[in-house]
Parts: sequence; structure tokens; C-alpha cells
Amino acid sequence: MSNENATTKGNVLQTGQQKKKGNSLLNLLASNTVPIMFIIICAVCIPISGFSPAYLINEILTRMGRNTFLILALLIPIMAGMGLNFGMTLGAMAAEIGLIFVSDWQIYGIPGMVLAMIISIPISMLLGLICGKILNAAKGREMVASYIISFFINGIYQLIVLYMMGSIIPIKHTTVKLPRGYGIRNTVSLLNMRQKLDDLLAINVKGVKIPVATFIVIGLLCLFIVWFRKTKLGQDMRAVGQDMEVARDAGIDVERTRIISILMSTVIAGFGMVIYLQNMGNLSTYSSHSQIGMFAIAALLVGGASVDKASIGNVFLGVTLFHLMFIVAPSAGAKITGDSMIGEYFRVFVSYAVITIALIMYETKKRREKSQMAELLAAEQEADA
Amino acid sequence: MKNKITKRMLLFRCGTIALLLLIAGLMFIVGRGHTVYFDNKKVSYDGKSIDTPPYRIDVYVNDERVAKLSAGDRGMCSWMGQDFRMRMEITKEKGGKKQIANVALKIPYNMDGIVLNLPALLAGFPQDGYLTEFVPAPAEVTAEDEEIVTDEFGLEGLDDGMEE
Amino acid sequence: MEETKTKTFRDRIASFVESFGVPRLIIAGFLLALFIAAPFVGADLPTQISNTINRFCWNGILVLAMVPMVHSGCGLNFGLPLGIISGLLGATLSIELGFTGALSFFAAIVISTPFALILGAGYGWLLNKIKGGEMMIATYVGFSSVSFMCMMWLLLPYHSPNMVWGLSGKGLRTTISLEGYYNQALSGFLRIQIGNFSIPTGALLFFAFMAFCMWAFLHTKTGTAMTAVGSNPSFARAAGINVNKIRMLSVIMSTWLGAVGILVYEQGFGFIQLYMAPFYMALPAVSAILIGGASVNKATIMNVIIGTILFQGIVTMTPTVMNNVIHMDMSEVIRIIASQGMILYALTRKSEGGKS
Amino acid sequence: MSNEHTPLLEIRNIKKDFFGNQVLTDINFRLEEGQVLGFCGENGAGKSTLMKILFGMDVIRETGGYEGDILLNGQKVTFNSPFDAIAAGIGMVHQEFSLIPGFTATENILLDREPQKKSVISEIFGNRLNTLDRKEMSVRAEKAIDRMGVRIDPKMVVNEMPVGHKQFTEIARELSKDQLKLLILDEPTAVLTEKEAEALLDSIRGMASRGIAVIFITHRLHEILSVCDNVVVMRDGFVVKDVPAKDTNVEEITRWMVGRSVENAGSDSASVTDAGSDSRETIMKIEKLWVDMPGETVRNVNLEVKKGEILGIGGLAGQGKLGIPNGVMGLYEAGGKVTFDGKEIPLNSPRKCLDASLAFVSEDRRGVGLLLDESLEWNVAFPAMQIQNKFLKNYLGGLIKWRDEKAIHEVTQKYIDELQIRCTSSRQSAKELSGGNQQKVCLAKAFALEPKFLFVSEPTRGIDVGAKALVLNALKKFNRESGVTVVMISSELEELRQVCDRIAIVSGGKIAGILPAASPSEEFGMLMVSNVK
Repeated sequence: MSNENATTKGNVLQTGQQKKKGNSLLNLLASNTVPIMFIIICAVCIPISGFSPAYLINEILTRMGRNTFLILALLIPIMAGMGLNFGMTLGAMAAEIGLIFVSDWQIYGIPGMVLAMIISIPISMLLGLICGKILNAAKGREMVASYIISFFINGIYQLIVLYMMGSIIPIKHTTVKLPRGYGIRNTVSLLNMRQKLDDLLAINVKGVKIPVATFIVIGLLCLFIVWFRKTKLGQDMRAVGQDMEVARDAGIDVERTRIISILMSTVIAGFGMVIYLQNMGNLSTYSSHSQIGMFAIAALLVGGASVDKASIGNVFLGVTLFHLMFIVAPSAGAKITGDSMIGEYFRVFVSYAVITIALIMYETKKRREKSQMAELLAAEQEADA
Repeated sequence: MKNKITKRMLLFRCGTIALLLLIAGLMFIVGRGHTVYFDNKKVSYDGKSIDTPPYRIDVYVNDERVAKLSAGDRGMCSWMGQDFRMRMEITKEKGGKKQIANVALKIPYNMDGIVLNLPALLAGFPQDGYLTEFVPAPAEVTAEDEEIVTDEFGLEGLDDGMEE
Repeated sequence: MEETKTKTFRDRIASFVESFGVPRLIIAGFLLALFIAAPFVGADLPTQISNTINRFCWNGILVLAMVPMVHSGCGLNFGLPLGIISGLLGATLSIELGFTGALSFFAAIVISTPFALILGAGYGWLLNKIKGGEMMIATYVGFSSVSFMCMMWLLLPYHSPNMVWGLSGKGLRTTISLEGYYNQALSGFLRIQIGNFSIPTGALLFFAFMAFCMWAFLHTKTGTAMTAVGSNPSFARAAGINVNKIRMLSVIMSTWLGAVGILVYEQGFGFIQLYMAPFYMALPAVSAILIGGASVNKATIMNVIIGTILFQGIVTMTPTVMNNVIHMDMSEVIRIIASQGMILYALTRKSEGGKS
Repeated sequence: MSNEHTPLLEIRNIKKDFFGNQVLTDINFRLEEGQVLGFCGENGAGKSTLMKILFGMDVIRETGGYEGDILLNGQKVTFNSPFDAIAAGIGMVHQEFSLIPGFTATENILLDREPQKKSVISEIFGNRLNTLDRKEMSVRAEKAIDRMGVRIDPKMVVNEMPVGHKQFTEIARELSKDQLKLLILDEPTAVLTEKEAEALLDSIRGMASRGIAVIFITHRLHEILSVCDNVVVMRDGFVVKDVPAKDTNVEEITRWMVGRSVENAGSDSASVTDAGSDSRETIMKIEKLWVDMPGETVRNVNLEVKKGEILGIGGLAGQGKLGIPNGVMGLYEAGGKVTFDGKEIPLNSPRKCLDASLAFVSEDRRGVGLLLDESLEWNVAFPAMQIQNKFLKNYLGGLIKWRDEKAIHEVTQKYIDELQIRCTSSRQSAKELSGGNQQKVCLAKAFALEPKFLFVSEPTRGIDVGAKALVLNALKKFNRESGVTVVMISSELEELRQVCDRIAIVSGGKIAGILPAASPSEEFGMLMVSNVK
């Protein structure tokens, strides 16, 4: 009797799997809804916008160099099962503090960037540690919590930059400091650093500038991430990300591993922000960081990543598609509606909508997996009867 | 046990931190930027004076022309580090032949802005004679306080009101 | 069990602090200090207090809008902008249709109601699909809808010259003055003025009425079911409650209150703010109710009142008092740190009872 | 057995109580190297607790530790955590899988014990940045799989594996530990097919021949007989028998497990039963019921409940007895046909069941049974208020249904007195009560509905003896006085025999048989293990 039952269960399981394979093409389409949607949007908008291919390629290469490093910072927390790290903003703030100092000390060019990065490391680590501890206390709500943390730390950042710099922390130059004697100006010029990394070893191919050095740096980070996955810590993070309890039973220090993942992400985000700002050439002291997390996350999701799974490939696909949309949308919008603001709002809307859709898909997938067992049982009952 | 910090590791860690600090220190020196102003103006120093600056001086830094100075003009460029090098093409008077002069000089570390008086430099004045610190005009600091905008949409000038 | 009776005084203090929460105490203490310090630094106390009351009236209903969703276990309504959008649609349509004066206020409420119901129903349906991840998705639903409406404000065929851009004659302005419409429609009603001290009686009454309705609702059969759903959804389900329906109802209520809330805010403020303005409007309301003592799945009317007073008190008092004390206007920063810190604190508390 | 040499493991006088509830009394046994020891007993007999003590689980320490000694190779040991036990050479395969779903078998086998290569970076940031030695990993995993003797694909990802392979992965993980001397297998064959189970038994024999001692817990008695050297039978926290496997048989073991002679069972219910319940009319008919309740799956259950009886449903844990009431009441996804009082009741809709005057007291008191944060009044009155519009005042012609606090207070007070619920007031919140009193509140909640039919699931789980008697009496009284049909589900057979008229035994998700309460224990025992899988 028991024998019979057991084997039927086995069979049912197998048929279940076969059924899955039959739907694989559909699944492939379903799991890549977002990138496909974006390809369609871009395909419609590019001809309308009327930009030349050379211009588009140039723009995309620039933006790729500018943003990729930041987006890569998101991969590690996803690996550790902590979802999209909205707290990467913390790293960006650390980098900005570094850049403010460097700018006040008048350190130029790549040495200035390196110095800003080094200054950002301890700040990022401290902020990452705080963020990690809080997220450990808010398990299951990591994303909302990290999102609110970014606001909270933004308050503290403002406290430091707007009130303490110049009054407690020495700031010398009036180009950086507000005329009232303390606080940092709205914009800090990074002219002496502007695109210094991008221009290093840059190659010009038919009017398309390829920022080789930036890409080398990004490539190094990719290599680091690939290598990191092969380390013990990387393996532990994957284990923790998939099942915290099992990992804990096996002897992995779950809390610590999670903190480290956030900490690493914050430090990488700090470096990414320095690269980002050297390309922009100026620093909006109170706003540069505020939307960085959102745009990086949107780009990653556009690349086909989900809340629990993301690869380097997703990053590159995402940054290309997302920024292509970003470039063409305003002009396409203006051509269609005659109002230039429409396109601007449209791309903001799309960024948010993408994140919303990705979050919804993630949650519904979680629930769908739960209900699959019931189908199996019903099938088995029929097989029995 | 697994995460115990051994002495050896501690050593390596200290080494890394030291290395980072070293790099930081190096960047301080290598990356120190200065704004160099070039004056093609009259100058007098220690009793000597030059009353007629050259008709025109072209200043090249890193093979790039950064200033084209007629008499009485001021030009500027940014320079990283303390070993400043430039090439000047001097035209004494209108239509005259170009003279080329290569100049290398040390910039004091703690000066942000340096004014070089080129005629004095060419005339071989001592350093005090041709190099002065640039002090920004105090008039630049007006009482108008810029309003701090802490709530901006950030990327590419879309603004949103953050909270109210 | 007998131990409870023999608690020492210190224990009682400790348990009070424990139940009240350290951050909440700090905020209340801070506000108290501000009030005490105010006369010494030359701030006019009556003005300050009337300002606080005024702002309480503007914001009270937006904070009240948090209550239904917290009760039904949907968590803090970070998707409040959806309700605000309904309110804005009501407001602009009311003006477009030519209502003026106080009438335009009630017209706005009436017009915004169907929008709030439809949007709320859709939003509720969505939240039922993604139980457990409500707060994050709510945030982004809010963001998406605000940015979507940004396009709509430009595209919708509004004509009223008081609202559209003067030059092009189309597309709504970012701020629309309510002068001649429902500016002070409630606040001005039966206003009591004694020197610098004024009480916006009408607005207070309106808030009291809404709060009473909410209180009464929570005492009805359906209200009881809503609380039970939030307290333990499995229990409610086992007791035959249609959990999804109750949650949907709570979301619709929340959205509608958000719509009314923004209209009340506007009548006090005097302007309609469009485009990106509703973006972060949820956060002050969320932190206000949390400061008032609510948690992610428990909230009372008292929490709303206390929280709004504390939060708005800090908002009004800090600029003047701080400015006078240390000659730095740190109010903005203090507000951000206090409110976001409060939300973080609530998120890191373990929620008891059933997990949804 | 010679006493000259010290055995690998010796258990001496182990005692354990959970808050005064004695669960283990004077446990003694010894285990030699390479021996296989079979453990059997009903649920609640104390097997799991004993294994938890042996494996140093946190629960034991948190509940006040244990008495007695564990000797490993003659040396007394105390384990503060499972990691200590592992270090001492004890391995355990739990009933629940402890595997990372996205990892391959190899990665899972060597989880947190991966062979590593050092690098410069790991010198700085610590050993966790060592790179994994994938080659060495597969060699070791391969070796562990070889030792097990059952082939599984080391590269297969766990969530694509059939259930059996997951189990083998877990066993291989234990075998990959070099220090392993004693392996505890907690019902390892429960999820295996017959063939896989056979393979596992072979592999146990193989392990034993290599000198690893095995403790094998199972409900499939023939497996014990075929593979074990010794059999230990436990009942009610005692070791009732410790005999060589070759000297016994399934019937004997069953009798030991269930224990108690036939004569003293079913004392007062026997008289009611003999009236011949078959003659009474059927009030509920369950046909072809399946229920997807995790861990308590029900398959194809057919059952008839007679009007006015108390029907017991018993069986071993995990066999699906809990799934039946949860499925019928719509709390877990279910299929099939349920007819009550001549009308078909739709499944998956708790409301419809409650409307039909069914009520349910859930086994999950804290999760489903109570509003922990709310007052007793709310807990007692809530379902009746929502389902039957009791305790409400109507205003505006029924448009507003206002909570009638006074009526709620009265009814709660009534049940507090009736069931002797110990509380400070009816407004106390439910989470502050003890387990027994919480259970009484759950009953009060069901009674307040005044149902025609009541499911009571594990009413005495985790409550003390006094409360137990009170709860059971209250149920009986409710049945006799109000004529309510009661179906009571319990793991404790004795309890069912005290209260019930007939007892259905569930095994393998199906009804294995229905017996009058006065039937001999062995018969119940045989039914319990009949379909176990």
C-alpha cells in the first residue's frame, strides 16, 4: 500500500516537472517582461526622437561609464537575499563628503578621485555597519527599511554638511563654503576633476568617445564580483540569501554575513559615486545622492534582474536600455505632444513604474510557488481514482 | 575559530591601512592643484622695473595653448603638482619674430592661486619678483546668501518638493 | 501574575518607557523644551500655539487616513499619494466646473469621491495580491501614480484661466491659488480670535467629526472585523471573515480620507500644489501617527491626535525657537531626522500577533 | 553484551521535564561501535526529546536542561550546542530538510565546511575571503556519496531533486564529516519510495560495517527488524523494552508501543458505544477529501460522522489527521465532497462552514485560535458576532451594527465562570494567559457560536493535567447536554479512548480504519503504522 502511494507521488512529481519544461518558452517571456517592454519603448521612441546613431552610441557609452559602477554595487546585497539596497545612497553621501574635502583641499584630477575614494571608505563602512544592523533588526522588511534609512541618514548628512562643515569641521575656500560662514554651497564645482578618468586612455572612433579607463575600472569590479562569488564569503552569502535558518544551522554567522554584504555594497556605491560625479563635473551637494539609488535600481531591474536574482549581464543590459529610454524619451515626448516636459515626466514615470512592476512580480511569484503543491495533490487524487 | 584574527592577519591589515594612508598622502602631494595666473604686465621689484611688457605672449601648458596675452592681459590655467612647466612664445613687438622660452619652476605647496608675472620671469628676476599669491578680491563675497535647496529631484533638473 | 501588584516605582517607570518607546519620549521632551524655551527667546507663544493648532487642522485628516490600513494589517500607507491625487482631481475639477467659495470645497469632496473609490479599489486589489510586501510596493505605487499624473496635469484639457499656464493657455500650473474658491473654507468658519491667538473652529470641528466617524466605525461589526484582520489574519479567516474584502475596504477608506485630507490641507494652506508636490506627502503623515504611539499594526484615534500635535508642534516651533537660540535654522534637518528616525524605529520593532 | 569494554555511547538515567511535565524518566541504553539501534514509540513517547538532548539542541537548555549522564567512549559529555555534538562525532539527519534550495548536492554536503584556498586578499580580510576549492569539494562529496552507497548526482541542484535524493544529500552531508562516529536518523524513510528506502537500509548496513553506530528512528517496524541489531521501544517517557531485533516481531513491538492492557481502556465510553452507533443517522459525510496542509497532507479520505457522537481521530504525527478538520473548515486548500445535514458544504470557504453551524477549535492556538493582542471578550465574542450577528445593537434600521460591549462582557463572564478560566478580568489580553486557559478561551469561542457540530483539534496539547481534565470534561458535557456532534483529533490515543465513542485512525493521509473506543490497543497500534510512509 505504502509502496504504491510513494511511487505515484514520485510520478506526479516528475510529470509536474515535465509540464514546467513545456512552458519554458512562455516562462522565459514572462520572466523577461520588463526588458522586452523596454526594447519596445526604445524601438518606438528612437525613430521619433530623430537622434543620429553616433549621438546615441556616444551618449550611451558616456552614461554607461557614469552609472555602471553604481549599479554593480547592488549585486552583493541581492546575493545575500536582502533585496534591492535602497541604502546605497549612504555610500553616495560618503563619497560626496570625500569630494567636498578634496575640493576644499584643492586636490585635482585622478589623485583627487583616489583621495575622495579613500576618504569615503571609513565613512561608507560606518554607515554600512549602521544600515546592516538596522536591517538585521527589520528582517523581512529590508527594502522599506533601507529606503527609510536613506532618508534618515540624509538628514544626518545635511546636519553635517549644512551646519557642521565650516563651523566645526574646517572648510577653507569660499568657493565651497556658503557666504554665511558655515555650510556647503548648493553646488560644488568639480571642474578640475571633470571627466579626468573618462579622458584617460580615451579612444575616439568616428566621433564616438570611448572612456577606456573608466571601462577598465568597471571591468575590474566585475572581475572582483565574479571572483567574490567563488570565495567562502560569497558562498556563505548565497546560502544566507536562500535560506537563513539552514545557513545558521550549518554554522554560518548569518547576521554578520548580512552586515558585510551591506557594508561592501555601501563602499562600492561610494566609489561608484565618485566616478559618477567626475563625469558630471559638479556636485549638487544636497540632491546628487537623493535619486541615485532609485535610478540605479530601476536600471538594474530593466536589465531583467529581480529582487532575489541579478547578474552582471543584467547590469549592462539594464544600463543600456534604461539610459537609451532616458535619452530618447524627452525628445520623442516633445515631438509627439509638443511639450518638452511630457517626456521628462514620462521617463520618471517609467523608472518608478519599472520598480513597481518588478516588486509586484517578485511578491506574486513568491505566492504562486506556495500554491503549486495543491495542484499536485489534486492531480494525484485523480491519478488515484 | 573561523573568524579569529591572527597576529599575521592583523599585521596584514595594518599594512593595508598604512598602504591606503600612504596612497592618500601621495595623492595629497601629487594631486595638489594650483591655479596659475599669467600676467603680461608692467612690474617693478627691488628697484628694477619693466615698463614695456612684450606685445604678445602665448602660453602653452602640456602642448596646449592656455593663454594668448597681449600687453596688460592676464590669463590662467590649472596645474596639478608643484613642478610647473610651460612654454612661452614671445612676440616682442607687433610683427616681430617669435621667441620660444621653456620654463620650469616650483610652486609653493600651500598657495592655491599663483600669479606669475611673465615679463619679470623672463627678465630673470628672483622668485619673489615674479611670483605672488593670488588673493581673491573680497568684493566677491557679497552678503546675498544663497538659498539652500535640499529637496531637488537630483538627476537632470527635475524638481520635486520633498515633504510639503 | 501576582507580581504585577508589587511592582516598584522604578519598574513602573521602566515599563512606561518600554511601552511608550524611547524615541517618542525624546520627541515629546524636545517639544516640551521648545515650548518652555519659547518665551525666553522672545518667540510669541500665542502665535506659536495658534500656528500649531492651525497646522494640526491642516494635517490631521491626512494622518487619520493611516488608521484603517494599519487596522487591517496592510501596514503604513506609504501609498497615500494615490488618495491625494484623487483629492487633487476633485479640487481642480471643482474649480474647472465653476464652483466658487465654500461650495467649491464640498463640490471637490464629492467629485474626488468616485476617483478615490476607483483608485482605492484598484490599489486594494493589488495589495491583496502581494500580502507581506505592502509597504514597499505602496511606496512605489504612490511614486508611479504621482509621476503619471504629472503628465496628466499637462495633458488633461483644463481651461479655467485661474489654473492653466497664462502663456500657452493649457496645462495646469504648479501652484494654484485658492483665493475666491475654498481658501479658509473651514478654518475661517466660526474662527475665534483673541489678540494673536486664533482658533480655526470650523476646521477643528471638521476634524473632530471625521475622527468621531472613524472611532464609531471601529465600534461597528465591520470595524471590529477590520481590527481582527489586522491583529491576526488567520484568526479572522477561521472566523469566516473575508480577509481580502476587509483589507480592500480599509484601503478604499484610507484613500478616500487621503483625498479629503489634502482638500482640508489646501483650504488652510490656500493653494493647490500639483506635479511632484504629493510625492513625499505620505512620510510626514506616517511619522506623525508613529510619533503618536501607533505601531505598524496598531493605531488609535488618540495616536492620530497626539502624533499630529507633536509632529506639527515641532515643525512650527523649531524654526523660530532654534533660530533665536543658536542662530541657525536647523528645523528642516531636525524634522527629517526625527520623523525618519521614528519610522525606522517602528519598522525595527517586532510586530506581535499574526504575521500577514 | 560484555561489560568489559566501554561502549561508544552510554545513556545513564536521563530525566527531562518541561515545566513540571515529566517527558523522560530514567532512560538507560548503550550503543556499540558499528551497531544499529532501532527506536520506536508513539508520538509523544519521548523519542524526539531524547534525540534533542543527545544532539545538544538549544531547546533543552532553554527549558532547564536535563538530568543524568551521556557518556561517549566512557567519557561524560555535555553539549551546549549542536556544534559541540557535531565536533564530538555525532551527526543527525532531521525530519525537516535542512538544505539550501539553490545549491547543488556537493555544495550542500560541504556547506560551511568547504575546502578552501588561501589568497593575498584573505590574509587581509580574513579566511572568509579564501576561494573555494571546487575540485577538492567534488572529490570529497563524491567520497561521501560513495560511503553512503546510494548514487545521487552531486551536481544536481536541490530544488530539482526528487524528495528522496534530498534525504540522501542530508545523509551524505553527515557522512562527509570525518569525525562522525554516531549517526542519528530521524524517520529518514518517511519521504522515500520503497526502492529508495531499501537502498537506505543497505547503506545503513554499510555504514555499520565501517564502524559507524546508527540510531534509527522510524514508524516502519519491518525496517527496524531488517536492519537493526537492537530495538528500543519507548512509551510515555520510559524505555519499555530494549531487545535484540532478531528476538522479536512487528506484533510484539506494536503491543509494547501502544502498551496498556486491553481491559482498563475505554472505561466509561464503552457503555455508550455499544448502543451501536451505526444505527444513528449520519450528520456529516466526507468523500474523497484531499487537503494540502504542509506536513499533514490528506489523501482521499472517506468518513462518516454520526449525529450526537464523539468521534476521535487519531494517528501518528504527520500522517494527516490534522489536515482533515483544517481542510473541511476551509483553512487549507482542499478538494472532495463534504455533506453536512444533507447539504453539501463548499470547501475552501470558512464562512460557509460556520454558517452551516460548524465550529472548529484549531490546534494552532496562538496562530489561528486567538487574537493574542486583544481582550478575552473580543476573542470569545468575535466569531459569534461576525457570523450570527450576536452581541450587536442595531441603529438606523440595521444600517449601523454597533458592538454591544455589555452583552459581550456578559457572555465572556459566563464562560469564564463555566470553564474556570483564570484571568484578572475579561478585558485581559489573551497573550497574558497560560496555555491551558488560552485553550479554554478557544473552547468558549466555539461554544459561543452554539454550533451543531464541533471539530476540536489537539485540545490538550501543551497544557497541564488539571486543565486537560477540565477541557475534556467540558467537551463531554457539551456533547451530552447540548447534543452537539464532536469530532476530536488528538495524538494521544488514551485521551481519545477516554472521551470518544468511535476512533478513526489516520495513516499515510488516509483513514486506516475505525474502531470502537473499547477495542484493544494493539489493534489501534497496527492501524497507526499500517500506511506509514
